[in-house]
Amino acid sequence: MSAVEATADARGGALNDWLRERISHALSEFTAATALVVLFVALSFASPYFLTADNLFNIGAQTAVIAIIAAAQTMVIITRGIDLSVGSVAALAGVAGAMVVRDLGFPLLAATAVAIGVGALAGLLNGLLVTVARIPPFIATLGTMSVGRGLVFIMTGAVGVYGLPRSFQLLGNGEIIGIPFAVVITVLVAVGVAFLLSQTRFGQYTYAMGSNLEAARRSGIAVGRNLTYVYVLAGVLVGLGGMIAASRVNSGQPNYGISLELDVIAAAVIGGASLFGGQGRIVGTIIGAFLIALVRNGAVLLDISIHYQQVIVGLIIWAAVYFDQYRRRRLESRG
Amino acid sequence: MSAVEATADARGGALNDWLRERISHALSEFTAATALVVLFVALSFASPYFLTADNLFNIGAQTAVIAIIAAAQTMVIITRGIDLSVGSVAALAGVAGAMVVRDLGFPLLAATAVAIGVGALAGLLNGLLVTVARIPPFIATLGTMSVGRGLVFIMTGAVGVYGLPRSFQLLGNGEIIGIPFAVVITVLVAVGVAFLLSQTRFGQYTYAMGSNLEAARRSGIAVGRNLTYVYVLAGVLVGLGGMIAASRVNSGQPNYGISLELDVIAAAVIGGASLFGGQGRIVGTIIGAFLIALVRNGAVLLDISIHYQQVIVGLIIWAAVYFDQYRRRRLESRG
Amino acid sequence: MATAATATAENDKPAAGDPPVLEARGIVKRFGHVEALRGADFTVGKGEVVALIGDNGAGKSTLIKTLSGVHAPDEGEIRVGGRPVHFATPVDARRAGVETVYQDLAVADDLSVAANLYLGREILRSGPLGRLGLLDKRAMRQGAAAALAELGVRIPRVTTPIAMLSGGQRQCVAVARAIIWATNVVILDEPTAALGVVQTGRVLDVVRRARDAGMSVVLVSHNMPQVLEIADRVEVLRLGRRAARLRADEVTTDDLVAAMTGSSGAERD
Amino acid sequence: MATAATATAENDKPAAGDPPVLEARGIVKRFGHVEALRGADFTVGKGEVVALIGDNGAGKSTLIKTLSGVHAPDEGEIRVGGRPVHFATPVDARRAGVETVYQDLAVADDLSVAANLYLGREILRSGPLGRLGLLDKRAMRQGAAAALAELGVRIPRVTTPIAMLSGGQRQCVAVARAIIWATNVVILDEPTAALGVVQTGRVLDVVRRARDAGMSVVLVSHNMPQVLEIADRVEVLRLGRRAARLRADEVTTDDLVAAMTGSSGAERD
Amino acid sequence: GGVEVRDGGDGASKDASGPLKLAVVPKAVGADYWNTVKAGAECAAQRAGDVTVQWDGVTTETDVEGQVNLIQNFVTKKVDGIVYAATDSSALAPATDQALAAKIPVAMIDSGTSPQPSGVPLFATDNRASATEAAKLLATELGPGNHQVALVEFQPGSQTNTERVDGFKAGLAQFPNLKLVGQQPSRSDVNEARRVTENILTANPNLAGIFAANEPSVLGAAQAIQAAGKSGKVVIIGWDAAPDEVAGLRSGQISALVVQNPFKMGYFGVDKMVKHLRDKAPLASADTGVTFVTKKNIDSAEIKAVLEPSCANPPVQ
Ligand SMILES: Nc1ncnc2c1ncn2[C@@H]1O[C@H](COP(=O)(O)OP(=O)(O)OP(=O)(O)O)[C@@H](O)[C@H]1O
Ligand SMILES: Nc1ncnc2c1ncn2[C@@H]1O[C@H](COP(=O)(O)OP(=O)(O)OP(=O)(O)O)[C@@H](O)[C@H]1O
Ligand SMILES: [Mg+2]
Ligand SMILES: [Mg+2]
Repeated sequence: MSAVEATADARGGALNDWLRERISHALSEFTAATALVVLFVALSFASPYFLTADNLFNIGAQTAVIAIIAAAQTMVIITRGIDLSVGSVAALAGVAGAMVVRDLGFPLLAATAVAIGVGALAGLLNGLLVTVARIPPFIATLGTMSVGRGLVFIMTGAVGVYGLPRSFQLLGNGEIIGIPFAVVITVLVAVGVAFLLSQTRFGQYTYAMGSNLEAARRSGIAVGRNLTYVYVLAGVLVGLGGMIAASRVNSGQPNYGISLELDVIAAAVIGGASLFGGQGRIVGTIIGAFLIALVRNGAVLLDISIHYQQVIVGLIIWAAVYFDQYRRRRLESRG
Repeated sequence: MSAVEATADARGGALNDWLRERISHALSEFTAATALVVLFVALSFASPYFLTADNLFNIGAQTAVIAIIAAAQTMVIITRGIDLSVGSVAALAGVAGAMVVRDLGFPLLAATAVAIGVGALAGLLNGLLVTVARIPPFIATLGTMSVGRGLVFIMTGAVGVYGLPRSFQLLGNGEIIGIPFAVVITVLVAVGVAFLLSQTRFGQYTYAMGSNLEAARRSGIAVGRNLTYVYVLAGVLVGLGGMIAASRVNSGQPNYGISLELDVIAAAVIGGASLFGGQGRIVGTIIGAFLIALVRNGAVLLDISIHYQQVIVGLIIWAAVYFDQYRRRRLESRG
Repeated sequence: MATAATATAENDKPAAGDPPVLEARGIVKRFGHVEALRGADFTVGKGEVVALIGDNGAGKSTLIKTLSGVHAPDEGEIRVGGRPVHFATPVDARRAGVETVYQDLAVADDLSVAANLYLGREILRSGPLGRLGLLDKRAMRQGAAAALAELGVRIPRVTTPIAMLSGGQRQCVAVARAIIWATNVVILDEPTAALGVVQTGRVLDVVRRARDAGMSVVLVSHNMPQVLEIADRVEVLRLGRRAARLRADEVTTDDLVAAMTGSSGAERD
Repeated sequence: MATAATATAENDKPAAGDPPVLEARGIVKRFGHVEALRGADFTVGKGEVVALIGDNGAGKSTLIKTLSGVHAPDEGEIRVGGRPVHFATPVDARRAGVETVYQDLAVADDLSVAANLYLGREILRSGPLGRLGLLDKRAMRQGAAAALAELGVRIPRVTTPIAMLSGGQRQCVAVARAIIWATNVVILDEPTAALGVVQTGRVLDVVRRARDAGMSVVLVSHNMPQVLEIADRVEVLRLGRRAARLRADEVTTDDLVAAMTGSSGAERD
Repeated sequence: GGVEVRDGGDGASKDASGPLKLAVVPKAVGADYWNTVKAGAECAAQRAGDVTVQWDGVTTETDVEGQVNLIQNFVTKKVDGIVYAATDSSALAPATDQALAAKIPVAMIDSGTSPQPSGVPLFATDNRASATEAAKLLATELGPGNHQVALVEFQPGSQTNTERVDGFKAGLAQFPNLKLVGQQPSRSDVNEARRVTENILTANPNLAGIFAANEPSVLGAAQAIQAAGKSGKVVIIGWDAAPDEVAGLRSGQISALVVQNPFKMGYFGVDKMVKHLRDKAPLASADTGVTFVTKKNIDSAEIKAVLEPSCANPPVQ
């Protein structure tokens, strides 16, 4: 009897299942998205400057780097890891990209490749530290954060990399049919990573490793290799983000990204990722990143000083996660 | 038969057990302690100034605040939590302590009580956010970090609190029979917290909650209340630490403690605490704090630039945790 | 078949005049879209061993968690000694003398065997030190060793962290914990599932002794011979509702299976 | 008593001429101070159902984890089809056709039932998309539903995360996973401990069918009647060593208990 | 193709007769120095009448991108004019361009951009030259003979820091009898400044002089020296003029302070901007000058005006 039910469920219910899955996923981004919409509407009324093409353009460009790096962070968090080195590595990548342009005359594309390469190397280092040396991710990436920042300073002699051609700004300040180039890249990255996580075997493994590493190992997943891939891929995105950031300010900044890790982790968690692994989606993370950016933008438009901004950002982070937790409890009321 | 064995084990083996437990605990701090000793000896040879009373005195006083706050962090980490707000709260407490002295003429003891009270309130807030609002600790304390820093700036108008009487320096710069007062306080705090964690019911609950919160709850432990106590107690220590820091520089500094959380978490993890809860001891944490302090001290004595210092600190963090993990695997070779 | 549950509604009172020690009435519990309990009833009388049986996913563990304060029911009420109670937390249930071994063994992996046995009920030092919350670790070690010896458990040392134990050893610790502390009702959710033959025998002995001492026992088990051997009565849960109440000495294994799978609407008692 | 293990050392070879499908010789495995296996031997022939029994903490699960590549033994060797092998990871064991259900149910709580069944062996889309690693989720859902139906498991939906299942449902998923994939040997560590009567029956059916299809089965169980019903041979582990090898049709439950507890040095085969 | 570097939209021309709203952005909020800039800006706004100043900044001087965003947001908000101090000369140049493209005039204070557009004035002191001067002051104070000196910088990688460090080292190069034996950053944290100074003192017991490059660095260094019982024995040349620094100068702990005129920067920035908006006066750069304050000249009237600036007696002539 139960057998019949189960089968019927699978056949007739395939579409049904699919729908339910979609809805439940949509719901899980519900709170953060609601918060985003509410804030958006509120700001539109509160400030005449908010709902202008220029401002939305700026918000998009300002959030691009954070969103890309937050996507990278989300992948790592899903595996039950954490990457504290994102700020240092982004600075390292941006500085490296700027230096090869200034000193070696690389074209922009090649410089971007160098930046991405630097990010990938740092990611590989993180991955090997976690999988081969078996150092917990928090410590492995804390070390990379420190070492990376030191290297940036050594490379640059603690002076920004200036004297770049105007073309260097393309990535960060360019636009395509009126849309900031950085936003286009962000959308591509977000869609790509979301697809990877939800539709491919690699994504499945990522969730599995974060949910129960031992089970993943016993299921024959090469956890060392796959975990390393996750860190490398995260590094690639961080490198790209660092390059865009450098392009935005038309220079390689050795101090870029200090405490960036907190912002991107906050974006991921606001978007529903769990620091205990196995949970998290890119849509949520992107919403989280924009939520934080909107608060910052709105605060300036409404003439709120930086001090009060910090208080407000804290309150919003609390509120977003509180309502999300509350909704989940209502929905699942798990033991 | 097995029954007899078990009983015999308990009776005759009580002392044996005790010894084994001691030894295994001692071993668990082994790596960090070894690293500390090695570094100590190396520095003694490398710099003629290292092994002087003055320098050791300085290291002690410099590390006091970090060690106290790291002890607080360790308690929180054992419960599977994390406290990112320590830096902001320490600044808030120090500034509050300085302001009541300057503006209201409080005596030092009363000012210290105010600072501790501020810390306790912040801890209470963290605790309630985690237990009542059920916001994950990372996010709850990230919010407190942001709000706390904003409040400090609002309170002070972003200017340090100066013009304090000389007596304000007692906590940070005073000494008792040649030993810095701050070191004495640190030792008292460390012994007290270690005792609390290892010998009392509250300590037992702390480990139990971090190990399996649901099991603790079903065992009749009032987890909400106990978890809140842990955060409050941590806040008390952070407040005390912030007051000592303010006293050391004879002023309330709104910028104090930015990224302090990373240092103290590193100290706890180097000392054997697990970010996944249930594990960690104060002795280890104190050793971890001194390890980091020694590196920094040695780097200045040897005139190593800040850039290389960052690289070295990163390498040492990796090495300490790597060897610790390696030793544990050898010892337990758990599945 | 599905009407069996409603049919029982009328003769819900136990035969004896005493009110039941622990009783659940019309419990509904939902998890999201899943309705784990759909109006479940359950009764235990004083000094009675009641087996709660049912298919996988029938809702046995959920019912038990409701009875012991872990889950709050969405509908229905729980009565202790005839009076309606509200268990907001497991502590409330424990205060009422209800002690539970959960199927998912709520133990703290990082704590030692002894610490787990005494979790939430630590022995404190006597005198003022005890009032400060100081633990008497030695007393707990000895008490733990004695309790485990009674169940015939072989455990390396009572100071071993639970994480290092075998599956059966872990379960022994959980059972020992419930049995030490129970005063009124002890609920055992598949307590012998991972136990060896000897340990299983000991647990059944302990259950008998508990009954003889006037306690009531609720036993969840999938082992039908065991159920028939130890239980006075059997209550059958199917699809989140009580499907039957049976006297253990009047039924066979086949009757029980029939009641669980719903292939017979028969109802005795 | 303790010498029983050494006594068996001589007649370690199986009766038939074929080399055993899977064999462990003199396995030693230590965890810190605890010696879980102290020179354990174990043999499974082709098409044989071998029950591995022993007291709690005897080392059964540890032996099984060694056989399936989870633990590396400190001493001793493992042979497959007579040839010594070295299983560095569970993947190596799976490649040799050894599929295992672990007592601690290695499942990923956040993944759905279907995803868990196919974990590590996902079905990919056909064509170039598949080579990019694109999952065929629909095929996996249908396959999972069919596999569970065969075991008679009632599970809300195959897209439910494992975290929401009952204890027995979780175990069903783990068993189903091993049975789908086994080609050579399937090792089941207490597979029916949490299962209901019907599901237990189905698992035993599946074990019989596997044997009939020429596979070998290793079954760990504390349920002696079940062991005698299903197994061809029984190997008894005591204190980390093999204490006896018995033919199932020649012994009684009491013999098995005696061998496990060491109250009889008797050794048959 | 369709990709091009954005220069900002075309802003509407301003109606300059009505009330004015100016954004004034420091490098970072949170130091006495920037609060004095703020006081100067507000003083000018008050004197001009019908001018509001929106004061906002990032929290650390190294948050370059944050400042770029902030300036962009002000451009979006269409303030009438922007007065700001660039955290990074090159990185902020595009932001200034965006503002100009939106027809919002810009005045720089304290630190300009490179390139500095022709219509954008800079009201600042020359950090490099002043730091060179500080080295000379240190040499004079120490007198002839060989001496060991140390440098407490604040934030490696920040532009002002680089200029002061470079200027100081350039000054030292003229005095072969001074040897730089330690250089450590305070990260603009007094506790950190104290810690590194203590360690420098331990490693160099014969240290004779310290140059500390900003307010927290000076305070921490002075405290370390006092705690080591070397007050007066180690010469400190500091920068900025927070109350505790001035007190240290009076008590002899600190030998000299390089004091800029932040009040004047803020005042000029707003004042000239308002005149530009209302009277179409052209914007031209001006050096706001530095003062070297020692125990001797500290009580003179002109120094007083710089140290305790107030709108009643602004140090702007
Ligand atoms: N990871 C581990 N770390 C330390 N000790 C372990 C570990 N795993 C098992 N042990 C010890 O090894 C011994 C054998 O454990 P094992 O799990 O193999 O027993 P078992 O025969 O499967 O028992 P059960 O029937 O209870 O499942 C036990 O004493 C246990 O405490
Ligand atoms: N926390 C939960 N969240 C969602 N669903 C749950 C949860 N706990 C149980 N369920 C669902 O409720 C139903 C009953 O589960 P329960 O654990 O009570 O069954 P059971 O009778 O104890 O089964 P078993 O014999 O397998 O232990 C199952 O379908 C299960 O999927
Ligand atoms: Mg159950
Ligand atoms: Mg086992």
